[in-house]
Order: sequence, then structure tokens, then C-alpha cells
Amino acid sequence: MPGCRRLTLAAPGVAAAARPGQFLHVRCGNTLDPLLRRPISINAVDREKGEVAVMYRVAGRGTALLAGRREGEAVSLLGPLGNGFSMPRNGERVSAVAGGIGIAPLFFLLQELKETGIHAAVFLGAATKGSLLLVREISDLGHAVLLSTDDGSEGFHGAVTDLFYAAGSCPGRGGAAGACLPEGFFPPGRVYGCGPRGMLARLCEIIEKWGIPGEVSLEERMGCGVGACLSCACKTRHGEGGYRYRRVCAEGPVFPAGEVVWQ
Amino acid sequence: MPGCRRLTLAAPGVAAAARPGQFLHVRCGNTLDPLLRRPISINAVDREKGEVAVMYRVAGRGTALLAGRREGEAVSLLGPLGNGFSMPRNGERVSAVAGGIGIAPLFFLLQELKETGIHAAVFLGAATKGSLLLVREISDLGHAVLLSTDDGSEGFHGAVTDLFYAAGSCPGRGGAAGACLPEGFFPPGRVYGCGPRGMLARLCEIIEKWGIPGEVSLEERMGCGVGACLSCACKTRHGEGGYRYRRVCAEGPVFPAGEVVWQ
Amino acid sequence: MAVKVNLTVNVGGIQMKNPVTTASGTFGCGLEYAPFVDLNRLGAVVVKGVTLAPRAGNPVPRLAETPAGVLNSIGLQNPGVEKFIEEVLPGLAGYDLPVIVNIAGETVEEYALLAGRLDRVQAVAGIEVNISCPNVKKGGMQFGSDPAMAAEVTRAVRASTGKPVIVKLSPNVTSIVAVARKVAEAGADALSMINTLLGMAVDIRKRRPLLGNVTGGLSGPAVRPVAVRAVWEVYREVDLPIIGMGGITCAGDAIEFILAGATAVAVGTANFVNPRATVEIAEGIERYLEENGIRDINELVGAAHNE
Amino acid sequence: MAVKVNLTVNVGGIQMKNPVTTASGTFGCGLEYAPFVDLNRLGAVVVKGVTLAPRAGNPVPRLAETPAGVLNSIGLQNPGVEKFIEEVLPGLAGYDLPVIVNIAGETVEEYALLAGRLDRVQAVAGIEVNISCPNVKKGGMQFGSDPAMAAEVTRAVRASTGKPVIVKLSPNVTSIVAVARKVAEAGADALSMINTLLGMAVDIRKRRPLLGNVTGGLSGPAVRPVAVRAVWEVYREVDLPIIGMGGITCAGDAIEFILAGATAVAVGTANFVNPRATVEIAEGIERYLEENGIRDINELVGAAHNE
Ligand SMILES: Cc1cc2nc3c(=O)[nH]c(=O)nc-3n(C[C@H](O)[C@H](O)[C@H](O)COP(=O)(O)OP(=O)(O)OC[C@H]3O[C@@H](n4cnc5c(N)ncnc54)[C@H](O)[C@@H]3O)c2cc1C
Ligand SMILES: Cc1cc2nc3c(=O)[nH]c(=O)nc-3n(C[C@H](O)[C@H](O)[C@H](O)COP(=O)(O)OP(=O)(O)OC[C@H]3O[C@@H](n4cnc5c(N)ncnc54)[C@H](O)[C@@H]3O)c2cc1C
Ligand SMILES: Cc1cc2nc3c(=O)[nH]c(=O)nc-3n(C[C@H](O)[C@H](O)[C@H](O)COP(=O)(O)O)c2cc1C
Ligand SMILES: Cc1cc2nc3c(=O)[nH]c(=O)nc-3n(C[C@H](O)[C@H](O)[C@H](O)COP(=O)(O)O)c2cc1C
Ligand code: FES
Ligand code: FES
Repeated sequence: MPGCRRLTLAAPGVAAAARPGQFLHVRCGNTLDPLLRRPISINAVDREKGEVAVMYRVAGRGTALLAGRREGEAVSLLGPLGNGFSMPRNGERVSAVAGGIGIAPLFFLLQELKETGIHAAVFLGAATKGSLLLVREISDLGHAVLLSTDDGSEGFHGAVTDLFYAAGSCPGRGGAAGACLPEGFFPPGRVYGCGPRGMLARLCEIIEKWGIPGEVSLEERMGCGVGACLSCACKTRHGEGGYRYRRVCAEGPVFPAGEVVWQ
Repeated sequence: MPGCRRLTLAAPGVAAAARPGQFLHVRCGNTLDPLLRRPISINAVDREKGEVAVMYRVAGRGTALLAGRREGEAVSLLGPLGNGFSMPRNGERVSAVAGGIGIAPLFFLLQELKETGIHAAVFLGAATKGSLLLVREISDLGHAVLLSTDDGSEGFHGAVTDLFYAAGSCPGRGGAAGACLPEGFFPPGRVYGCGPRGMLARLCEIIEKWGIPGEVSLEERMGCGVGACLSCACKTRHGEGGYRYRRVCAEGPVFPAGEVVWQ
Repeated sequence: MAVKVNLTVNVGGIQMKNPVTTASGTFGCGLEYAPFVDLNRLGAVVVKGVTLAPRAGNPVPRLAETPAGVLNSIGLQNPGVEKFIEEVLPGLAGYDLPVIVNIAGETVEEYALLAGRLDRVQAVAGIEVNISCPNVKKGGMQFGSDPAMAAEVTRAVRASTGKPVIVKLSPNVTSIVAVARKVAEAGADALSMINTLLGMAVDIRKRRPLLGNVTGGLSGPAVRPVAVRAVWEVYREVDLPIIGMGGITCAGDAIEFILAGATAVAVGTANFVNPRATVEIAEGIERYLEENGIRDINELVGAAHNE
Repeated sequence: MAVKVNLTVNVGGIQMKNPVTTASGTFGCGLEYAPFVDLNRLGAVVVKGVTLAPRAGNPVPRLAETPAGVLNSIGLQNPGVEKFIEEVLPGLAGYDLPVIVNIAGETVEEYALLAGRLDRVQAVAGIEVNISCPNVKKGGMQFGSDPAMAAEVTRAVRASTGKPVIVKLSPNVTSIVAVARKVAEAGADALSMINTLLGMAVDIRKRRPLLGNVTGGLSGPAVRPVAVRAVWEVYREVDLPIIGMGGITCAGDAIEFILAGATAVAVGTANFVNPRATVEIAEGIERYLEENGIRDINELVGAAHNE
């Protein structure tokens, strides 16, 4: 994917403790501008080597500075932070739905699922063929991969949530839309999602309709990253028709699909 | 000298136009912190190669960032700026008196003097032996070099202005202080000075007493570097016992020795 | 050899083992930072602002990064004073650490009720009265902008508690000295300054204000010169100890505030960048004293005023 | 294909070919920057503040770098209005460029005299009234801090000249809107904002204020959120064109101000970092309009207020 980088960090403590869905709070530069750290999901972990990988899109100044760091330089990071995904029960069938760079945290999850012998159907969407990330690596883990692109240059032509919907609802799972969940994958026991907000809202709508539990990983602007400043609020359902704000960095970034108030 | 760097910049336009005593206004980093450029004297010029060298002490954050720049990176600079030293008349005997990194602009002057066949007596002072800069290079240009160190580890033990005073006033120029101007160098036709403010004040006092003209290169905190903001004020004598502020970046950094109001 | 220096200060009756505390709202209740710093090594902790009733806070985005600064519009999200006392405060019981509670009200009466309620809580070492929050519709900065109203709030709080009362001033005023003077007359034990500068940012893609709440409070290194000036001015005119804050990131910054007149300093936004900032600053201040042969931090307070 | 866009704006009677001008005191008289930018490509130039009598300015250091900002205490060094008219102004004669002269007085009368003197000078396109300089002992910010005094100065200037009068507001007030309103009533044609924030820095080695003049004015990117907020507030309440400034470094920053309500923008401290900033910003604004299919810059003015 153009402008997308992968960075491996030697951080044995983080590697040992990290769970899928957690993130690092990374100091991209060394000066007061930009001032704040940037949250980046843990993309993969090599516990033996004590290494953690992140995968990020150069979105602005912070990530651009990070991309300019040289091999061997020290990078300040806090983590692992956040709650992480809950792991499926033994033998459970799961689906993962990712939009663009949203695959970053899901890949770590898929790594861990493989360890526990769970296979997932992975729906990967991107703007165009060249932006589809980690397709090969996910297949290598033994997961089923279904692709979609906004421009139709690869796989399903359309939104990844449409692919997911089509796959899940196609007659006899034969694939009206040309894309189907592999045998035995529907209904998945749970669904994991990460990607743009609109995509996640749609995903939650779909699985709510289907009555399947799921979890989505959200983004919000962060200050502290450790639950202290209340910047990273996520509006969630609370009580009778009420709402409250939860901290993406502490109670999240992973939220149960039914809790989030989209809008 | 510990913490002292030399940087060569490919800048043909600057190289072609530069005069000794002028400076560059250098963007040390790439972010808004630190915000301002840093003034650094032109230390040497290679007009054929189109290169300009600067020599600087890592004094704080700006210069530290500059020291971290990699070979081949682009560095934004404005220049040449400022007035520069006035050149001696043909055959004139001159002295240059430098404290510490103050030798930086004087070295370019000494290069140019060599071109015009003028020899100088150069008084170089530093805190200690290891901090004496460019001694060999100055000798190689054919100038006489007299050294002083604050700790006596090399040359005259004391301030470079004391060495200069001693050399100029030693009986029969035989060198009570063990350091003397070479034959025919006293009185010099003019004296050039650069270094810490206290040292320059003392130098100006000495040459005023001796009735010799001179020029000193001053430092002041700068904003624009081009004469627009009036930050870099230097108090100078004006009219009958009066004073006015002149811009170090525009009317300076080189001022006639008699003009500056020290204090 | 280094002399053994005294770092303890007394801020309006609150004894602190060193002059470094936390800026309200940037350090949670303290426990959020316990994985990074030994809380026992802080001079005190100032917790996130509490109100009488729980508050949900403002819509997102609540935070925007600006050059060397941060705009926030949290909107005083908090569980309300009762839940705070029952659920949050006990978590700090194990620490040897004065806990200062930051309070905000929509009316003078609310401030008095809050102070009165906290007065009965032993774990509370002092009360910081936030009359300078720019992120709430009612109360907040309104009180801090008018010397007479600031005094009224101070008097009401003073009358409701015997605990040390620190009044937190807003920099968004024509004369912070005028407000400080009235607050001092009204019985405050100490002043803290500055709260955030009122600011905003516009999203040029959406062509709308970036923050959910439109305006927000500017903090971080960007505001430090304004904060140091405020401390400098108030120190000259008002005889109360000052907790200085605004953009402190390192010991040198903290010492600037102390030299300008602050008896203690609070670290806010810098915690986000370096979660160990508070403790490192305390260590750095100690080193500065040692290196400069100053035996007592209190000698440094306001020393930049001496010609 | 890109549409041809209109960049011309009219600020209180001053017709500008694009909305980018210079912040007084940061661009000299303009000629200092002629080696770097084609002055003809600026919307206007605002020159360094002039006073009735020559002023030597403040002692050094006059400048201190702060996080993403600069403190200055120049103290209105200038040759006085007569010498300015005789020696400085003619240098700009060859340019197709409205020249706005920034004036500062110690008394209301001085402002009137300055305005009256400049009124007779054809080369002057408009007068910017600096009632917000924090770096002089008398006058300056004093006038800008009090709505009534600000109005008095405005009235006096208004009565002394038929040229466009722009009043430059101080952010160091409780309510910039209150000052703006009075200034508008008193007859100003436009407002410019913001002047610098009052700040200071302490040299922790010398343990003395860093600036020769103790306090100084804070400018640069650090203050941008405060400036954008000031423009936003005043645009809602006062019906006068605004020249927005404070920390503009690039086209995106300028567009923030325009969306918040500025008809034109001024570039100050950024010139020190990038002497071509003004022209690059004008180009960047044009590009933004083209890319967003906006035919006229005036459509963008205040657009962030539209829900
Ligand atoms: C929990 C979490 C995990 C994330 N994981 C990844 C990942 O694995 N890979 C990846 O490429 N991106 C990830 N992001 C998004 C990433 O944090 C932003 O792209 C990044 O902060 C942009 O910074 P910038 O300086 O490059 O961009 P700028 O646009 O210059 O940032 C300006 C400001 O906006 C904030 N900001 C901008 N975009 C976002 C965003 N989407 N979320 C939060 N704040 C934002 C920045 O923090 C900064 O304060 C994650 C975000 C969160 C909250
Ligand atoms: C005309 C001129 C020529 C110079 N030539 C040289 C040279 O050839 N080699 C060299 O090593 N140094 C030179 N200097 C000094 C050099 O500019 C400073 O050492 C440098 O600006 C320090 O920046 P910093 O960020 O590393 O230090 P910091 O201390 O972090 O700087 C903080 C601020 O103080 C200012 N400042 C600090 N010291 C000075 C100073 N001595 N003069 C002006 N501003 C200062 C900086 O510009 C900055 O705004 C020159 C100065 C001037 C005015
Ligand atoms: C995210 C955030 C939340 C804040 N919440 C409060 C608060 O609840 N009560 C209060 O008095 N000040 C609050 N403040 C202001 C800080 O306590 C402090 O006065 C200000 O941030 C300046 O310090 P700093 O620059 O070190 O952050 C908050 C600041 C930030 C950044
Ligand atoms: C060095 C310097 C000198 C200034 N001199 C003046 C002045 O003479 N008159 C005036 O009205 N404003 C003066 N200002 C304020 C600027 O015009 C401008 O209002 C302020 O710097 C904010 O803009 P900026 O952040 O883009 O610099 C000066 C600012 C600086 C940095
Ligand atoms: S980022 Fe501070 S609470 Fe989440
Ligand atoms: S640095 Fe601006 S006038 Fe010299």
C-alpha cells in the first residue's frame, strides 16, 4: 500500500505482555512539534526475538517523522495499552473484517488464533488492489481470505462490508456476489472488525441484524493513552436509552459491537 | 574542540557572493521546535567547488539538531548575510584575535588575506589545548599563530587579549610574556576580533589605547537575520555622548571597534 | 561534594515533600500513572475536576494538537463528588501523598456544597477551586473572569471548609493580578495558575471547528511564556503561595516558574508526552539546587525578582 | 480543470489583490524582504510601527525563542514619522502594493497627530492603529485593554484621517469582543488581530528575566489557537472586515483564519523562518480554492460558522 510502513521494534517487555488489539503510544519525533504521541496498534509479535511490529499509514506529520527514523534509532513507546480483543472459545468459527490499514491489529489476532488452532474467514477491503495488505501472510497462517476493492481491481467490487454481507447471506452460501464464506464458516461465532468508522458502523449493523456478537477496534484522538485525560471518548450505550463516554485507550480500543453509539 | 563541528554545504550562489565576516541563517531542524533559524558565520569558501563551510559549537538544541543532519540532506539557509570585514589596504600588517569558536569567521578572512598576499599575526585563545581550533590550517596559510589557553596547557597561560597586549607591548618586542608579535607586525595596521563579548570589550580597550583601528564581529539573538525585525540590536555610540541601536544582522555583525557600547 | 538540599515546601498549609504536583485533568486520579511513576515521590497529586452531579463531558473530538500545545474540551467529565469520594479516593489511600481535589460548580452555592462535602473527607489534603475552566457552558471561566465573582466563590468555599483552599486562576483576563488580589482578600490560602488559554482550531477539510465543543483550552509548552508572566506579576502584588503551571516539561521549565515566584509547580500536558515527567522534574530540581549550592528550594522562590 | 478564482479582497476600503499581508514589525518596511519575494505579489504590506518622535527601542536581549513561538520586546524602535515619510516610504514607490502604516502613540493626541500627518501622504493606503503593543511603558496595550479608551483612540484617529482605519486589537483582555464592538462604533473601517500575548521567560542560569525589558510579546505558531478563537468570536459579533494573524506559517493556517472570519491574513513570525512565506501562502490559498471549486475567496470568509 502506498505510504504504508512496517516497523519492527525490539521491545521484549512489550512483546511478552502484548495481546491482540492492544496498541502502543509512540513518540514519533524528538521535539515539541509534534508534541503528542501517536497511537499505533500492535501488528505482530515475535516473543522469542522480543520484537513487536507495527504497520502504519503515513497520514500526517507524526507518522511522516516516524517513517524517517533510521534503523537502530531508539523510539520512545508506551505499551502495550488498551484492552485488546477477547479470544474465541475453543473451536469457535470467527470472521475478521478489515478496511484498509484496519488489518493492522487484526493480523496480530489472526496470528494468535492460529496458535490456538482457530481458523478465521478474513474479509479484506481496500481502495484498490495495491492497497490490500498482508494477503499472503494471512493465507500463510491458514486463514481463508476474501478480498474486496472499491474500484474492483481485485476481488469483490465494493465495500468490504458489502462483501461480508453478501457472503453471509448468499443463497446456500453459493455466492450470488461471487464471494462466499468457506463451508462451515457461517454463521461465525463472533466477528472482529477494524477500519474506518463508517465501515465499522455498517458492520455492527449487519451483525446485529444477524444476531452475532462482535468486537470492533476504534480510533479516537488521544492525549495520554493511559486513561488519565478523558480525551479519547467513545459514546456508548448506557442504561435505558442513555449513553456514557468510555475511554478508547482504557476501556477500548476494542468495544463490543452493540455498545458503540455511531452517529 | 569537543562539541565543535564543521559542516560543508554545497551552495554555489552563496560561495560566489560570500565575503569574510558574513554569516548564514540556518534552519537547523525541520519542525516548529526550535522555530527560529540560527546565525552561523561563514568559515571557509571553495568557490570552485561551490561549497561553503561553517564551524560551530553544539551550544543548545538548534546546533544539536544541525549536528544530527545526515550527509546529503538538504539544509535551508539564507545568506550570505551581514556586512563582513573591511579588507586591509595593500601591504598592510594586520592582527586577528580570536576567542574560542570566534576563529570561525576569522578563518575565512585569513583565507582571503592569503589570496591578496597579506600576512597576519593570529592570536588564538581557548579554554584548553584541545579547544584550540584550526591552528595548523592557519599556519598552512602562511600566517603567524600565537596561542593562549586559560589553563596554560598550550601557549600563553591566560586570556588571548592578555597575550595580545603582552605581545604588542613587550619591551623591544622581545617577549616578557614569552609571546611576541613577529618582526614588523607591530603596530598592526588594523585588528580583527571575534569571540566572547567580554574578550572583545577588552580587545577594543587595548587597541583604542594604542590608537589602532579595528573591527569586531558581534553576536546577538536574531529573528529574521535580514534587517526587518530589529531584534539583534547592538548599542553603538551616536552623536555627542549619545547612542543608538544598530542591527547586528544588517549593519553588522562586524562593527568598528570604537563604535560599540560595551556594558 | 553535593550538599543535602531541602525540597519540602508548604503551599497554604499543604506540606509537600517536593514542589512537584500534577495539573488537574491531566493525571486522572493519579493511579492511571502508577505503572510509570512511584506516586510517593510526588509532592502532591491534584485530581481531575469533580462536580456535584456526574457529568458526561463534551462530544468528540475533545482534543486537538497545536504547535507545541494541545487544545482540549473535555467538559469536566467526572462521576460526581459522591462517587468520587466512594470509589476513586480510596484507591489513593495506600500512598504517602497529599491529595488535592479540584472542584467546579455552576453556581456559587455548588462550590460551597462541594467544599463542604469534601471538608468531611479525611483523605482530602486541600481543595483547588477551578474558576477558570473554559469548557463548560455554565460557571467555570465566568467566575474567574470577574474579580468580584471570583471573590464570591472564594468566600463561599472558605466558609465551607477548614482545609487549605487553592484558587485556580484563568489567564483569559485583562488583569490576572486584579483577580488574584480579590481572591486573596476573600480568604484563599494559595493560588494556582494558569488554567488553559481559550483557543480553537478549524478543520480546513470539513470547514468546521475541529473540536466537538468549538472552542477549547490551550495548554502545553506553547503557553509557558504566558504562564511564567502571570506568576511573575502575581508574585509581585499578592502575598500568597503560588502553584505555577503551564507548559512545564522539564526541570528547567519548573525552575523558571519557581524563580518567577511559584512555591510549587504542576505538570500537565507533559505527562502525555513523558509519563515520568513529574518525578524526573523533581529529581532535576534537586540536581539544580545541588549544582548551584542552594540548600533550600524556598530560597529560589521569586529569586528572579532580585536585581 | 481548475477554475480561475478570485483572490481579491477589500479590507475596509483597501483593495488587495490577494488576502495576504504582513504583520507589522516582522517585515520591516518590506524592502528588507525584496531579495526573497516579489513584493508586488503581496496583497498589501503593513510596515513596522511608527511613532511621532524617533524611538531607540528597548535594551537587549529583545528576542527569546519559546516552544513554537517567539517573545519580543523591541520597544517600537523607529525613526519617527517624519523621517519615515521622507526616507522610508519613498523606497516603496516603485511597487504596486498598498502600504499600510502601523502607528503607536503614548497619548490619544499623539495617535491623532500621527493619523493627521499620514493622511496627507498619498503613498499611504491605510492606517493600522496599534493599541496593543505590550512593549512600551506608556500607551500601547493600555489603550487596547479598555474598551472605552480603545474607542477614544479610534475616534481621534477617525477624525484625523479620511484613509481607511484598521484598529489592531490585543488578545490580553477578558473580552476581545467588547473592545472590538466599541472600536467599531467609534468608526474603525476594519480590525486586525491579534497582537502578541504578554509573556516572559526566565534565564535559569542568571536567575533573571531573559529579555532586557523583562516581559515581551509572544507570537508565532504557539499562539495560533488563541488568534483563531479571537477572530471567530469577533466575526460573530462585529460587522467589520478582519485581518487575522497570529502564528500563520502556511496556506492551511491562513485558511483556518479565513474560515473563522478573517477577510485577509497577515504573516508575521513565519517570515523569520521562511522569508518566502507570504507569497507561498498566497499561492497555497489559490490552490485550495481551485481544488475545492470555490470561485471567490470571499465565499470562504467565515464559512466555518455555517452549520
Ligand atoms: C488505538 C489506535 C490504534 C491505531 N492503530 C493504527 C495503526 O496500526 N496503523 C495506522 O496507520 N494508524 C493507526 N491509528 C491511527 C493513527 O494514530 C493516526 O493515523 C495518527 O495518529 C496520525 O498522526 P499524524 O501525525 O501522522 O497525522 P496528523 O493528521 O498530522 O495528526 C494530527 C493529529 O490528529 C490526530 N489523529 C489524526 N488521525 C487520527 C486517527 N485516525 N486516530 C486518532 N488520532 C488521529 C493525531 O494523533 C494528531 O493529534 C490508530 C489510532 C488509534 C486510536
Ligand atoms: C552573526 C553570528 C554569527 C555566529 N557564528 C557562529 C559560528 O560561526 N559558530 C558558532 O558556533 N556559533 C556562532 N554564532 C552563535 C550561534 O548562533 C549560537 O551558538 C546558536 O544560535 C545557539 O543555538 P542553539 O539552539 O544551539 O542554542 P540555544 O541556547 O538552545 O539557543 C536558544 C536561543 O538563543 C539564541 N542564542 C543562543 N546563543 C546565542 C548566541 N551566542 N548568539 C545569538 N543567539 C544565541 C538562539 O538563536 C536561540 O534563539 C553566531 C552568532 C551570530 C549572531
Ligand atoms: C486534558 C486536560 C484536562 C484538564 N482538566 C482540568 C480540570 O478538570 N480542572 C482544571 O482546573 N484544569 C484542567 N486542565 C488544565 C490543567 O490543569 C492546567 O492548568 C493546564 O493544562 C496548563 O498546564 P500544562 O500546560 O502543563 O498542561 C486540564 C488540562 C488538560 C490538557
Ligand atoms: C519582532 C516583532 C515586532 C513586532 N512589532 C510590532 C509593531 O511594531 N506593531 C504592531 O502592531 N505589532 C507588532 N508585532 C506584532 C505582529 O504584528 C503580530 O501581531 C504578532 O506577531 C502575531 O503574528 P505572528 O504570530 O504571525 O507573528 C511585532 C511582532 C514581532 C514578532
Ligand atoms: S487518551 Fe487520555 S484518557 Fe484516553
Ligand atoms: S535579526 Fe531581524 S533585524 Fe536583525
